[in-house]
Amino acid sequence: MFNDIIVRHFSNPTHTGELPDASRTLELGNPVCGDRLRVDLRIEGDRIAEARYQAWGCATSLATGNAFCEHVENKSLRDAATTAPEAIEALLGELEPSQMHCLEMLRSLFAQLNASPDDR
Amino acid sequence: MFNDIIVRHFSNPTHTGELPDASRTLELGNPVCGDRLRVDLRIEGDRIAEARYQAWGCATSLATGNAFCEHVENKSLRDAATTAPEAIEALLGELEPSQMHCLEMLRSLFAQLNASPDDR
Amino acid sequence: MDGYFDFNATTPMCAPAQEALLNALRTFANPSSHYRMAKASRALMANARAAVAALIGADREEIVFTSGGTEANNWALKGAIDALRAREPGGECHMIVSAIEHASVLEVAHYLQRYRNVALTVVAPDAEGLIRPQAVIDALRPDTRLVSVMLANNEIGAVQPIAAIAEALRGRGIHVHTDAVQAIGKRPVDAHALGVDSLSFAAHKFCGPKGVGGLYLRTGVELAPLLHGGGQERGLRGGTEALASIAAMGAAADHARSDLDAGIARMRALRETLRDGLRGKVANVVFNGPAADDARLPNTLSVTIPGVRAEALAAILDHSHDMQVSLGAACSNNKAAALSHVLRAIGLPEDRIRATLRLSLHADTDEAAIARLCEAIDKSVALLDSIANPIRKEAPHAA
Amino acid sequence: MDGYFDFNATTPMCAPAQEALLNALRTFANPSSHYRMAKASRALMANARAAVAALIGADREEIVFTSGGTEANNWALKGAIDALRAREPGGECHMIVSAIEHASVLEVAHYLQRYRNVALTVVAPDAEGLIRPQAVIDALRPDTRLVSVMLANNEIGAVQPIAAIAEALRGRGIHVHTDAVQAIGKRPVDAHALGVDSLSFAAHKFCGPKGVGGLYLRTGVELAPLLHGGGQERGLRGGTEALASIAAMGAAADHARSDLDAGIARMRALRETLRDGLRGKVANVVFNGPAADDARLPNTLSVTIPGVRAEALAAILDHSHDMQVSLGAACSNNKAAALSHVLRAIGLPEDRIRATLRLSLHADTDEAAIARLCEAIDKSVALLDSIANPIRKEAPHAA
Ligand SMILES: Cc1ncc(COP(=O)(O)O)c(C=O)c1O
Ligand SMILES: Cc1ncc(COP(=O)(O)O)c(C=O)c1O
Repeated sequence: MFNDIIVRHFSNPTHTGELPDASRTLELGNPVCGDRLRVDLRIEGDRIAEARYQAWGCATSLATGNAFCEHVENKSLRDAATTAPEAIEALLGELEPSQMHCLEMLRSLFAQLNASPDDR
Repeated sequence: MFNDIIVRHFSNPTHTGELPDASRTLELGNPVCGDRLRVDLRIEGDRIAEARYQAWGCATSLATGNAFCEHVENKSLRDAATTAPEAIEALLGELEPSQMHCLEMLRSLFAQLNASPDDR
Repeated sequence: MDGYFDFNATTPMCAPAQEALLNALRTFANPSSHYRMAKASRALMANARAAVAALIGADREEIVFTSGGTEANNWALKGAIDALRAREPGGECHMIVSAIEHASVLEVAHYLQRYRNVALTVVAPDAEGLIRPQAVIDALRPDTRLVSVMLANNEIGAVQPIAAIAEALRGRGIHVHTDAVQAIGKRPVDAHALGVDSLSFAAHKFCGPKGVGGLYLRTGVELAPLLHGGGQERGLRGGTEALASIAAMGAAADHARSDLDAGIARMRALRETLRDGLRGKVANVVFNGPAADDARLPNTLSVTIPGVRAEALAAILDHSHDMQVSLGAACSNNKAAALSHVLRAIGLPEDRIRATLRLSLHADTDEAAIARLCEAIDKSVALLDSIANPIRKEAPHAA
Repeated sequence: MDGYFDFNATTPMCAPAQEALLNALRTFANPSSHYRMAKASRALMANARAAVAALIGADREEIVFTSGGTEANNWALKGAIDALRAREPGGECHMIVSAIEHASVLEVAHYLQRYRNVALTVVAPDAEGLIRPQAVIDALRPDTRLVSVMLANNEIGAVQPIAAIAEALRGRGIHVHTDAVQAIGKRPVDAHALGVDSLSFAAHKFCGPKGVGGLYLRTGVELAPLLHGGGQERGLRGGTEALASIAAMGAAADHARSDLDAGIARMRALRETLRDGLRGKVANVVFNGPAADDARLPNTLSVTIPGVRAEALAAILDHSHDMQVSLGAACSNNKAAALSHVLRAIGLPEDRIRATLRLSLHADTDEAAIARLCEAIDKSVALLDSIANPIRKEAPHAA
């Protein structure tokens, strides 16, 4: 079962799509279940002006993409990248054991954001 | 469970008691369960003028005593003693397996009646 | 219902249980389904689990629902042996049960002995029907792995010293099971305080529906499933959950708990009234079971009326007075003629066993109904005496 | 309820079953009790037994009530082995089950293999999900004593050639069991004509209550009890009878039988409407299971939508359209991530399995509801496509 946050994100996704002029792209795959997630970011100066995602996977992993984009859009890169661990957890609400891998995916997105672009 | 005939006989027995002036007494005991049954008959000429029983045992065996007395009273000794096997069975109605020993008791009473008094 | 004195056999559903059953009809999705509709089913299960846990002094996670006391007993015994065999394949293994257990324990013990290579010791009670802890200790062997002694006996109401038995067995690697089917709702039951590994219960003995019950399984205790299947009850007991029955059991548990202390006091008073009434009316009446009040169920009287055939007495009570009483265990009368193994175990001779009735009350049994029962027994005994007179006196007495 | 398309998981109780349940609340005495009050309980049991027997083409004495399909399956398998071991202690023994059995058969088979020294062969279905009789014959060994193949599969609706299998095994001293839980109420079932030794059923799959069912046991067939106890069900299955649930099951059986032929025709028509609707709306949709109509349940569609994650699709159907569908067996989702063993057995690759939904209908499902379901699936697939585009195309396909 899904908590309300997850439900809102997967049933009414607000940030789906690609950004042809993306400044950065974050990408994730889960080799076990085949989930895939890609986030395009358009960065203007220090600011994430736009964030869009594409996802293929379970409902929670779709929600993860939307939750991430919603959170980082319109934030400074630094603020976004330094989101506190508790805040990251809060983005998806309470998860069931079978959904915990999506929190891992979310953390991984933040970790990628945190790494300097050159590390990619 | 008891059929209606059995119920009538054990819950409203009509022929209980002893006959101090009995002409004949029939007697039965079941060594396994300890049931005991005794029937006193007062015979006038060829006629069973009075039949009374005492019984100690299960409800069906109490009913057996009453059913026997009711049946033989006011019959000629010959008529009573030659009661047809089907009529004997009918006296107790339909029985459950656990009650069949009472039919045996009933048959045994008729057999005793049939035997000449001197055989006793 | 006014003449029903067989509440140890089964009870009618209390009003809250009936209501819960009706309400649950709308909640039909499988609790394990992934869609939202299943939330109501899970909530229903969780509430029932909490209610039952509260009634028997357990944590919720320690409750596994079953189809009743019989399944719970079968499972506890077979599951303990299977779990053991999984740990120690082919090891020697010994179990102990009391001689006055319900058929659903005794027959399983004999099954395990016959088919599963488990050595069995059956421990006798004393003349009051009590299993002394020392008797269990004396029966121990180095390979004893399972002990099952009931909390309260269904026929004579003897309440066993389970806490002392469990205490004595602690730390020896023995699974200690107790069949609490008859105790629940009739005395406070605290699974944790008893210190047992598993404990059986059945809803229909505390005014819930028939065909549902459960097993308390102490946290950390291993038990192999008896019903393997779709992963329900955390994999411990397969089978689609009996939602409506479980909801009703939960409501019955809440109801039983809310009225427990007061109910026990009422039962005890009623039973004393009944006992005094019978003593006053029926010559030579004898009561079986423990003398001490706290070693007896408050609602149960095992009554011997020497010289009277209880079977005939019960038949007359039924047909002439519309009263329902029992002759030994309600659960063992497929062999209509079998003598109660419990009464035999406490040493009653055959003629006394045949002269014994079980009267079991409910907390809401009417005082007037008790008076009518005494009256009816008096009259029926008189009727039987008049039929039996004088040959009963000639009947051989084994006593 | 209008969006419920998961009738193979469980059904709501039909009105006659609900009524019977309510009426039965007044009938509470144990059927085995000696007093008159028990007559009503026995009558209730007898009526329910007759109704169930009529529904499955059995004699009344061949029906034994259980707590459901899981218990019936566990019992049939364990009971057959125990009966065998009683006759031939220590003998070698082999059993055969199909790979697409319900967990309550498969897990028992593995239990018997592991703990009871029974050799096990698991027979695979063909790509349509059918177990060919020859496949069973090929698996036979001289010591084969037990074969269990289900009558109808819960996930793909494949109806197995049980009569032919039983025929081929006749006279070899093999207990032939079939799990008919999913077939009953969805096709005519005649236990005698099938020629099996035992057959399982569960009330909640044909609009009766959850937590009750039974086993057909052919006259003369020996089965050791699984639940030992108080002699109920002629000593075959201990436990106080679940009176109210059994009464409701009887009413559900009567209801199912009265509407069987018409109901099947309605289900089939609805399923065809659904299939056509999906074909029209959803590109590349694939239907799993047998092609031949008489080898399929009339109410079941196993639908693969390649490239779509069924889990996400089901979540959107649930949350945005209030529709309930299943992803493989409802009974095996304690391991939420487990791939259906049935879909694997018919050779579906992992990505196809993750793209598969099960839609199961009721005879009274509304035509309009079918149309809404097609519409909702269409919309939801489009939404998922828009989220996945274009990375789904890049996803590696195992097929
Ligand atoms: C084919 C099959 N067999 C057995 C069962 C189990 O029956 P129950 O749900 O009564 O435990 C089910 C239902 O889940 C089933 O679909
Ligand atoms: C002591 C005891 N244990 C177990 C049982 C069996 O429980 P159930 O009736 O739920 O099968 C009973 C009831 O008959 C009982 O009295």
